[in-house]
Amino acid sequence: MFENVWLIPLFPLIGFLINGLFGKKIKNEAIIGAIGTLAIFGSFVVSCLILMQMIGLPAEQRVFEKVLFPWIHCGNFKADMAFLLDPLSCIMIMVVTGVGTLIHLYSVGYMHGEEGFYRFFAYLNLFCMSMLLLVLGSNMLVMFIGWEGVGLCSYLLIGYYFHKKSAGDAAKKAFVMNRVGDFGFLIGLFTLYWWFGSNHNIWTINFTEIKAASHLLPYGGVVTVATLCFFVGATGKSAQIPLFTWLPDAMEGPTPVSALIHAATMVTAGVYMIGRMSFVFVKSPETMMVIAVVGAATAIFAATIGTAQNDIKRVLAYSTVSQLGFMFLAMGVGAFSAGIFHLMTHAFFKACLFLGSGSVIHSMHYALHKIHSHDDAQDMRNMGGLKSAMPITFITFLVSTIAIAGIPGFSGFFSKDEILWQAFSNPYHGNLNVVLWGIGAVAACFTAFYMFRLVFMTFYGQCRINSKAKEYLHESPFVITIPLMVLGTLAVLGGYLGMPKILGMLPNYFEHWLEPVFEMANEYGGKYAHHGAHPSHALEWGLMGLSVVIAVIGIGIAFTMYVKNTELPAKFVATFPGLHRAVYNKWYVDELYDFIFVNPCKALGQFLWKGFDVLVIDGVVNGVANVVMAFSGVFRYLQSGYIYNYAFSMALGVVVMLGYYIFK
Amino acid sequence: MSNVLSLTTFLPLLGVLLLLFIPKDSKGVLRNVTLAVTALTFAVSLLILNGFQTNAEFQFVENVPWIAAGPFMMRYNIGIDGISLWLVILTTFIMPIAVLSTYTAVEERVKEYMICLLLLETGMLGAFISLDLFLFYIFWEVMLIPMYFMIGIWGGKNKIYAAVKFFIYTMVGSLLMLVALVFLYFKGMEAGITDFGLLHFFTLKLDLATQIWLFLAFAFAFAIKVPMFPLHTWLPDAHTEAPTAGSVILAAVLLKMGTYGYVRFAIPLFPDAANKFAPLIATLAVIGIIYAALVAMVQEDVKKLVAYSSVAHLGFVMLGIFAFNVEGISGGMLQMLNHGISTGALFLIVGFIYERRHTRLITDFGGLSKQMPVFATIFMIVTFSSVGLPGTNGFVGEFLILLGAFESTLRWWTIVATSGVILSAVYMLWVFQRVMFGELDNPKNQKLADLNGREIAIMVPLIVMIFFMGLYPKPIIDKMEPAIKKLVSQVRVSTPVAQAQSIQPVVALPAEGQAPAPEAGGTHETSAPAASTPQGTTTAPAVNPHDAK
Amino acid sequence: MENLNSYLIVSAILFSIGTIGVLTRKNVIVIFMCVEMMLNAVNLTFVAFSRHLGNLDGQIFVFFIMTVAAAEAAVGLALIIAFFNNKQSIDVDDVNIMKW
Amino acid sequence: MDMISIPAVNMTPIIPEIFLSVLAMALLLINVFVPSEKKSYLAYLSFFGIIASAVLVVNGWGSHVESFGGSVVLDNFATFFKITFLVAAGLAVLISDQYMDREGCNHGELYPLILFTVVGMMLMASGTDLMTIFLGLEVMSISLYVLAGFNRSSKKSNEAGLKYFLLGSFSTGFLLYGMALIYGATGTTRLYKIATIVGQMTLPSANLLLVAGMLLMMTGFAFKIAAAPFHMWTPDVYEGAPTPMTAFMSAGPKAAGFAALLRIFLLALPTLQAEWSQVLWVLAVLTMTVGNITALRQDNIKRVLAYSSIAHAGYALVGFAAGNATGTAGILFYMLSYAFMNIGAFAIIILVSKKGETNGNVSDFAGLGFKRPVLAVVMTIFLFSLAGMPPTAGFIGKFYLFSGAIQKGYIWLAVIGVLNSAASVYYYLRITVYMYMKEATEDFSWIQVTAPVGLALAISVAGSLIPGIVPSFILQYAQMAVKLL
Repeated sequence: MFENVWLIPLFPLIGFLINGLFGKKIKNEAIIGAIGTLAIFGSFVVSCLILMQMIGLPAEQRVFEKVLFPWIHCGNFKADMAFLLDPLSCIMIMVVTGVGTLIHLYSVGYMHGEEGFYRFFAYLNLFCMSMLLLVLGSNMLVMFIGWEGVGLCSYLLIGYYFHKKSAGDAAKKAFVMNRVGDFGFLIGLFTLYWWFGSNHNIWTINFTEIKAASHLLPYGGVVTVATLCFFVGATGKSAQIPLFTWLPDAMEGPTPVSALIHAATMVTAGVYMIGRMSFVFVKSPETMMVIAVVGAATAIFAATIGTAQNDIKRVLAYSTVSQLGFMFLAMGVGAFSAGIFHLMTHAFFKACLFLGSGSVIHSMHYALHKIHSHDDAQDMRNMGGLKSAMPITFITFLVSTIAIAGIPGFSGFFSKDEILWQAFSNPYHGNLNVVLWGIGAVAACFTAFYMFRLVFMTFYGQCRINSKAKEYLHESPFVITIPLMVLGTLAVLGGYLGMPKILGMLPNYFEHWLEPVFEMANEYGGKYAHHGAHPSHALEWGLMGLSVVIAVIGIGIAFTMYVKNTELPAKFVATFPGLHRAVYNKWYVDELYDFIFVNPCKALGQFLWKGFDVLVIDGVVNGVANVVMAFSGVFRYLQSGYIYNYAFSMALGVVVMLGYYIFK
Repeated sequence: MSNVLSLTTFLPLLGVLLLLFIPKDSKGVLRNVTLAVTALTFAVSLLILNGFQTNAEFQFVENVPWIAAGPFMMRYNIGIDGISLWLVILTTFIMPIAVLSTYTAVEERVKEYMICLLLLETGMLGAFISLDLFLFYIFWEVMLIPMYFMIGIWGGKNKIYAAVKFFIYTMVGSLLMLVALVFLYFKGMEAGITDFGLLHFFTLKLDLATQIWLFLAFAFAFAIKVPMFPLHTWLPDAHTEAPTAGSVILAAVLLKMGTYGYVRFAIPLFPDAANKFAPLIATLAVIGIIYAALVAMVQEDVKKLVAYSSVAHLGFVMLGIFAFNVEGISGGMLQMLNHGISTGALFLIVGFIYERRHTRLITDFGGLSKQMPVFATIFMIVTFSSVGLPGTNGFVGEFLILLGAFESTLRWWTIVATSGVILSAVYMLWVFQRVMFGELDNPKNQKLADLNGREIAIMVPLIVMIFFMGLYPKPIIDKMEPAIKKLVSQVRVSTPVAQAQSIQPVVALPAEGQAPAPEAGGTHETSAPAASTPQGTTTAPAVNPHDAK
Repeated sequence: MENLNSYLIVSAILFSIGTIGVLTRKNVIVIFMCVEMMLNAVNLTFVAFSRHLGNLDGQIFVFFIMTVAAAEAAVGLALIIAFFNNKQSIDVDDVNIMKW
Repeated sequence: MDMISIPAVNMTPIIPEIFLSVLAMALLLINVFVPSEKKSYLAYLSFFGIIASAVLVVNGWGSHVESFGGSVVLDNFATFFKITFLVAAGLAVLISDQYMDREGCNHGELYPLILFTVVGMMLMASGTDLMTIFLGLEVMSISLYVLAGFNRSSKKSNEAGLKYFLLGSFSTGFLLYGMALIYGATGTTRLYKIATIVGQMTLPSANLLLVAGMLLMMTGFAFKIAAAPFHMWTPDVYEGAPTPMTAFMSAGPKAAGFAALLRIFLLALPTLQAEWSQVLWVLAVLTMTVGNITALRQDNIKRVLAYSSIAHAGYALVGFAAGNATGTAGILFYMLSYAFMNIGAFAIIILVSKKGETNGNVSDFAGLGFKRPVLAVVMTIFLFSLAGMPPTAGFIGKFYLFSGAIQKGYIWLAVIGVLNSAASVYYYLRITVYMYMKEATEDFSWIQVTAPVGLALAISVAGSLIPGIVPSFILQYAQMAVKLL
């Protein structure tokens, strides 16, 4: 089955081509939806088969490379269109195709009646293909195709409602920010390639080859430069500080898109990339530190913003940013498999949350549309009490919320707690570990708070929607609820794959599975880790308990503020207006970027064009011409028409000539 | 078959003769005949592609005496190698598309227009295949004339200014090059070179000071044509005013003359000087990339924006070329082709909407996606090709350029240039957004028709090439690689300094260095003198008697 | 040698007077006469040299010059008459339609 | 003193001159009997006479015959220039007829005068004695004075004739004074002897008489070729003279001036090359620059071409300053091709202008390109040739001129030359701009291309294009011509 790995991206590609080229003619939504969904489902099936086969193999044989065709061969440089199958990519393809299939299915219902139905499915398929290329690529360049390809699809899908200016802006912003990241990625790639080539005559960008040669890399130095550059790439794609602002805006896209791209798959690409190149990253303690710090900072920063947003999807978006921060924190402290694990569980519950919110919006939209109201269907202030109208949505949403909040027994708990524990216990960053853990814990508290705030505002309490619209609220059809249920189940059960050892109930399958991938990275990391006393089990238990307590506290606050004393939030706002405004306006980061980058760039462009290009450069060019023309005018009038003047010029010429020779 | 190169070059000229006999008013016939001629030229050029052997030699060489008087000996000496091969193909490929694009765009003076197009094609092809410096110069100048008329006659409001500026600007540079050319010839004469054959001059050893002056003259001429910052201001004007086909050809092929000039002439003729000036030129290239991107960002006229984007793209090409390694130069060459295709396509796209709305102001548009979905799709693909999205052609070229430049001594330049990648996304997507996205609120835009069959037919080959070159550039790279390796060895042979400075060549050479070194030497011994001496002796008596007396 | 020099100086002075006359006088006829004076200065030079060098070439030259001057005078006067016919003036300030 | 012995005179070197003189005089006589509406026959007659003498001239190619005691020589150099003169004269004759009819001139005397001019120019080219050259020059000049003022009823033509005459005789004064000084310094007027004597001088450049003579003589010829600062007459005379004569003057006498200059300086004063080369360097730069820059702002197309003709003299001077085979052969080639392209351009001007030489501004060419496409294309060819664009004769000519300078090491001169050439493109383009890029204000229905003019245009186009594409044969002849100097 390994040989047929190319089928995985091929199916969505076919789906894309059919829907993209002929979708407009097909018209029938059922057929279009079926093509799109079956395409990705086909990939899912192949992925499953591959997974089965891989499980059957001994750990050391679980690496397979399939060269499809040579792509760019030039000079020393070689990049093939090739796929790499190993436990890591295997997990990723499972997540992508699995969650992808569900979201495709969901979209059939959600996008029903939309104008560009075929377009949507085409893009979605294209996205899946790109994402699969990204995770399957056996060298950085194939990964980069996927890397930019998902960016492209993200652009297309965010801008799906292209007639809305905000959607266009958001799409562009997403792409450009991703490009900033790509800039880093490319420089990182160049640096690594150049270093290996010029120092060891290994001209490669192939992951396996780099891995084999990774022992040659020094600690720090050039590796720090390269990995920091790669990390810039990761921050772009995975919406970390400082390149995170595009993700909340990306919610302009249809909700399934948010679920698939901006929660489950694409945004995790950065995490995946670090995991893929863990053996390089880990060689630079500085980069690891930066990753951990940025991850933790993003986690808390985004979480704070999430507490004050009213748009249901925006809350989830900030939550995503925050959760991605957790993943980076994991990567930064060397807890690679924990990070990937969180990536997976997050994919489940966050996809479920997004789809749930989509279900809510769908219903709200329908209701508001019926009464011709222009109220915002996504604003939580218009919701409330929806649990009775939409029970399935509510339950799955609640389950996922519990998962993300980190309540024991649900997937989020296992993964997040693993990260926090590793942040505390991994000896990579000396005494910083406590700080990292602390920040993580606080962020977790915030997470619990804003997620339950979301649940309470949406599903509990009084229904704040226009009473006329209320009767139109309804549970979504099965195509929508089935994926919700599946994902909800996974949000509960997914965690048991990677249960921490200390709980002792199940072996940590997940970590074992990924062990061959991260073996080398852990070995390198071990070289410089600060070996202190090994933290005890007791401590681990204690911290685990603490994190549960923290989560509960968060939930408690949310309960107090949004269910029990609903006037509290308003009071809070009144007490700290400045703080609230800052948080509500996302700490003014967008404005800051506008001020620092966007506006100066535009102004500079204007200046260079009108001021420099036209005035200076063209001024010089035309100036030369004008000077010549001015001379022309002067010379012209020397030609007075009088014979004696002409004769004088001749005589003068003679005198000068003679004079020069006589007196020289 | 042996003179298929001449056939390709002069077929359009025959087409001109044919057109002369077609009455002015039968526009359809004129168009179709021109299309047929260009298509036939393309077909013939495919024969070249087919017969091309993948090696570093010049092939399809034709070498006959042409002018022999006084100290000079000019020959009709043509041939192609991997570098010029693709540019020839690009030219013949773009021409039918350009012709097809004029079917409705040009309604007046069709005959003259078609004649200009065909003359231009001959000029461009001639310049790409010339192996005689003098012959090259002739074609180089000849190209100006039809382009001048195309801009001047069929151009927009400010056409005269643009046309004259284009002509004189280019002329200044090329005339200085002519002086350098003649000077070089006399230097060569001292060393026993008897004609303008390019290959002889590769073996000529010049001292650094001479090289610098000559290089400057050549580089100046080519820099104007590229155009490199700060010599670029003629380009936006020319592009804005030129009719669509003119812009397409200007962008797709004419600008390549400049970069081709560097690759074929300026660098291998004066390797030491080229090495010396590499940092300067790279600096200008990088400034060009950033500068043009920033300026493009704030343009109000779509065509001008695309014109500035050309400046940025060609900045990349220059950076790649001056990396002096196989990756960089291959990338540069690829980017030349890519730019030809994508920017050509962009100009066609601008032409489509201009034909419909007679305006190119970005603010006059908005929301066209709704009305013109096919157009939107094509525009988007081309936009992303121009932005350099992986999977499209633009990426391969840009990537190799940056990679090559990064490996070379131009590392810091590369880093700055790479940020141009971001800016290109900014301005291209911004214009795309403003034109295609948003509400379709301008009533004039609400009745726009989507692309018709002919227009789609124009774009399809370009789109196919965009993906083909993006996904499978290997055949293209393979065919040009030997020639590029030879070029790299030419640049490096005489630069002990550069070799000492960077460790890279030392490491890089074991793989490639051994192979091309004897090969390169062999080329000179086998092809150049063997081809030219027989004629040299036959024509010598015609010249020598006067010298003797 | 002294002899020759004085002849040459005289002729140079004569030539200069002629030249300055051309530059300063306004009447076309007078200007033309000044030109004639220049030619005669040249004649003087030729004759002086001829005498000094002892060969006749210079003197032959002088004959040619005189002949040519006569022809020139004929054509010149005809042109002046034609001009006068049209303009009723022979002032060089009026010879000024075409300029710049 | 011996008896005056009449040396044996070999007439062969001057057979074409004799033929043309006789023809001219015969035409003068015939003219009396030809009614005024049939003067065209005189044109045809003189045209065939020119062809016949061209045959005679060509026959002399390759021979080297001295005659009249070494004051006239028949060599390739002379032959080449004579062909140039005959080309100019032939084309001038062809384009005169229609013009003179339109302007209502009695043009019977025109053709004999042209022929006399040619005789004078031929003498200049083959003269190897200062005296012969002077005679030739005066025969040419006196005829030209008349030709310039030929249209007696036109004030402009009067003024042109008068200006040309006064300034021309003024410059003759300098020329003669120079010749006198040279004679004084060397004791002879024979060029070969001058060369020998100067060659024997220990330090010729310190000989004030010689140097002053050389400079004054240069002045005289510089006037004829319209080199700055002796060029001032050119625009006015070119503008005022009847257009066909302007065309003729710009091509023939200029070439003759160069013929004489080359002959004298290369044959008689090669030892002073360092000196005259410097002067010519400066003159060339001045001439090119003044000509080109002033031309930029002219509106009258004849004046544009007049200034352009000054500039072209400058280009030729570049080749002359180089003084080597490449440059001088370049001059020969250039003068010949210049005759074709410039007279061709003037022919178009004649066609476009109306009676009384109105409609002669650059802007009056607006829209010609699409109203009369063939004429416009032809004009464009001439203009591009004048501008020095390949593949025209103008380009090859300039190439050789500038190459000469480069070969000599005058790189900067060549650079200034090409920059000038680039500037000149502006005013040539300006005419094409009007022809092709401006809307027509008139329909040009008055333009009638008669057979002679058509023939002249055809010859001119061929002469501007063919040497541009296959220049070898002419260049080789030019090389041979200068080799024998």
